[in-house]
Amino acid sequence: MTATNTATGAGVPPARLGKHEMAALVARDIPQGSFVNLGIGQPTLVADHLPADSGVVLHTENGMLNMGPAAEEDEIDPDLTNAGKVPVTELPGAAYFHHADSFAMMRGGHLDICVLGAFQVSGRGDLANWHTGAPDAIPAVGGAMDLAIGAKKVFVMMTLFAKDGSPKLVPECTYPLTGLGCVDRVYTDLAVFDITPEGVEVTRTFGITVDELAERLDVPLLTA
Amino acid sequence: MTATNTATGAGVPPARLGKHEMAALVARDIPQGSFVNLGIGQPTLVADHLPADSGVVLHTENGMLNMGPAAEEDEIDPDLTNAGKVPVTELPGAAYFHHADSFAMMRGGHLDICVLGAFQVSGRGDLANWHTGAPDAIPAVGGAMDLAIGAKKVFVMMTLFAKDGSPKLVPECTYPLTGLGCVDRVYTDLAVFDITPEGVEVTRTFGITVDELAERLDVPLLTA
Amino acid sequence: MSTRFFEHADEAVAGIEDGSTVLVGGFGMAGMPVELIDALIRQGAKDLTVVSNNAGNGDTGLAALLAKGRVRKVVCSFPRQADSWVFDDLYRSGRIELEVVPQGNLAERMRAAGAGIGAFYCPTGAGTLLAEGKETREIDGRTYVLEYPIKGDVALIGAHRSDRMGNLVYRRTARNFGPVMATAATTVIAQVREIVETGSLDPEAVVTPGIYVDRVVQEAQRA
Amino acid sequence: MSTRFFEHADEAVAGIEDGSTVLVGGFGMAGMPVELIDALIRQGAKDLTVVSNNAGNGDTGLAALLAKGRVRKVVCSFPRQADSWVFDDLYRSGRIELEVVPQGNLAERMRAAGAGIGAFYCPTGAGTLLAEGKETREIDGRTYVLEYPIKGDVALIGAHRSDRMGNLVYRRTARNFGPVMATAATTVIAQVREIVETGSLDPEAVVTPGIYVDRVVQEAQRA
Repeated sequence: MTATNTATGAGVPPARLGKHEMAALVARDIPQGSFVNLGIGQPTLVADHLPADSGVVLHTENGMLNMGPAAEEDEIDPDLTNAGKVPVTELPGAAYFHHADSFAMMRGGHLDICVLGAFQVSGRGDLANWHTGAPDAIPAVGGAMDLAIGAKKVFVMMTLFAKDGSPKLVPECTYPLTGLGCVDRVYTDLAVFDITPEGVEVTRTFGITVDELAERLDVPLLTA
Repeated sequence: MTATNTATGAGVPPARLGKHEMAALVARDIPQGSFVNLGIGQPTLVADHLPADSGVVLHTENGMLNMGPAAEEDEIDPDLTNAGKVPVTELPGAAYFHHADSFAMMRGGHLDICVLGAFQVSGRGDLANWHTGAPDAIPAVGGAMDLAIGAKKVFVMMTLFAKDGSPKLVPECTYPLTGLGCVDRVYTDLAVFDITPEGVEVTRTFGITVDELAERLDVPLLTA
Repeated sequence: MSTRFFEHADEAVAGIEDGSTVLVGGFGMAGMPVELIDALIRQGAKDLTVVSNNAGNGDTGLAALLAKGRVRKVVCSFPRQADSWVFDDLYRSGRIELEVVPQGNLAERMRAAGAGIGAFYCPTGAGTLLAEGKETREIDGRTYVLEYPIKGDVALIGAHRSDRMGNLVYRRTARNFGPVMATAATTVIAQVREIVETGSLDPEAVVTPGIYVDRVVQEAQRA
Repeated sequence: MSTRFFEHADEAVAGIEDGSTVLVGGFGMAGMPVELIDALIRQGAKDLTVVSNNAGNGDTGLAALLAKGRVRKVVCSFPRQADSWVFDDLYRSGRIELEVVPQGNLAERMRAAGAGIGAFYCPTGAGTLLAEGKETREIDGRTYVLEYPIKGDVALIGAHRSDRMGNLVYRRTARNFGPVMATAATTVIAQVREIVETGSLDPEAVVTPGIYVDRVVQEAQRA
């Protein structure tokens, strides 16, 4: 079994990935000219790793296509933020639209890729990323459920294990669900998983073997 | 019974109205500042009788508010027509929008008044104005059903009797319906009728008495 | 994926398959993508379902496509016009199917297709011939008819300008069905009068963002 | 009816009744009608249902309205923020009701209210906590949830400019919920930065036509 070596592409570090390395990996997998929504949090980092000539167009659900990088100093305009309410900039060819039009775009399947964070992903591609389910937690969903069901491809970025060591790729989500069967690919610090009709396929590993992964996860794994 | 005299307002001719007089009557009843859609055909004439300071804003369902009069000669622009595909003009304060937005405006009840032609209106306000039901007729509805159900008030303009002498204000429409219980008021050459929950009320007559009307119509009439 | 630009309408309509549902923009001649329709006639796809507000005027454009026998079914709000003789003949001789849809339902059903709505309850047509056989529901005392999305394989639309990212603006009432159809079809092909540099359209005034536009061609008569 | 213009926000919010459903625009601070909210606090209407994307930030605006105890229920997509302590306290102590609605459903349900749609089937939330107890339907192999319109008695929105007919334009992502809410409420009140003469807005770029706008007031800090 040399899945680790064969699955690890050239230029990808063989050790466990940091969040910027994960973001770079996702960025590399986004086809030229894609329309992409990057979820709040870690997925936002992906933008920093898109090559200038990628032609990738970023969508923000609060009503814009062709969003530019975070605004700095005198670029800051309170009328121009991303979905995380961070001031951003506008690129040439931008378009603004209202919330119903923006979510129609998402829900109608027009975005090529959406990258989301997650608490858990199930082997069938169920996503849990909006609510811990803790009794005192105030539920807040934002656009998560709309993003989960709308994009042509949903990529998740997360660490493979929670701080308590429990796996976040699971047979069944125990956190409240965001969407059913909606995740296509999961990027983690230790491996990349494709959710396929046949099951969960490990396509790349970082500093861990597939056997070790299989031991630590309760989800059956296929190798490419 | 002097309904004829009491119901006929000053300045309104006591004789049977021509189509321009009917249009002028409708125009006079449209409150200042109303948003109005005028159906294709006779209702279009109403525009010619709106005073310049009426503040009435005309909607055309092919995507415009603040439509101006028909375009003449060098004003003609193939990109600017009304719903009857007649070249029109644009007034200051106009706005353009696409078909889904235009019909959302109509169907959402945002227009104050819509004026439509009719084959028949029933005593309960059912409207038939889109299809003769003849076996060889090609059905064509356009925006008629949307206009019928959407505006806050639906006014109908029609002659009270068809060419064969049969009444067009009827107990039950025999032509295929455009909308159920949607008509609020019917302007005809011989009288104006309000469709109320209590029944059909004659509010004005022109060259005919209420008794004569009652004799020629099969719909019970109330007088104001 | 990024919008592609073509020199000729023939290239822009390449690959439209027999049996496709084709959404055709325009209201009367305003916004009608005449050059794309002419190219579709040359391209030869047949057994088409055409969704458009009207069913062709005179002998050109949509009427010419119908006259060639390429259209199996027309879905429209208003087929009957003074100069719709081509459609009239086909219909009366039973050589074409017709689904008459209230104009607002036509627009809203395409919007639903574009917006991921599975179906919607709509008051238009309740109690009429055009709602016969359709599911209805009382909501807050009013009767609504259940309507399903109309999705196109292809949309042919006319717009005023496109930038190099496929962002479109329209002109006056020629906007009509274009923006809605652009959201509702798998492949959206726009004929435009002018292609302008990216950055020259006001981002506040873009009506159809480039995400919806697959192919653009400049009108030959203006190129 | 024609849009009315007011000198002061206090006049613009006059008559809002206890128990009203108030749609409040804005996404974060962008598009937030702060002066109208402040005027609503002074006006005193209570027992309100507030529909807005968030549930207030810091101690001003919507948070101040909540802190005064005027709001019975919040309908929003994202109540939990770093600085949403006013809402958090009220919620945890059981003094306010919360309906969490996915952001796209919030927008689409208001659009439905404005567009005369009785209800619609939507894929968002299917199989989740937020669809519990809701009617569902399989359409073409996918599960959809039946969602009903959200209609406001009043909408308070922020826009960039208004002309003298109440036509509104917005600026950048401050557009967000304003145009949708403007279609969904009986009385629509807009605070704008600038009132311009009729004819000075591009008719192709008007986002909210004046038909939707009942009252306009210019922001005091800019007046």
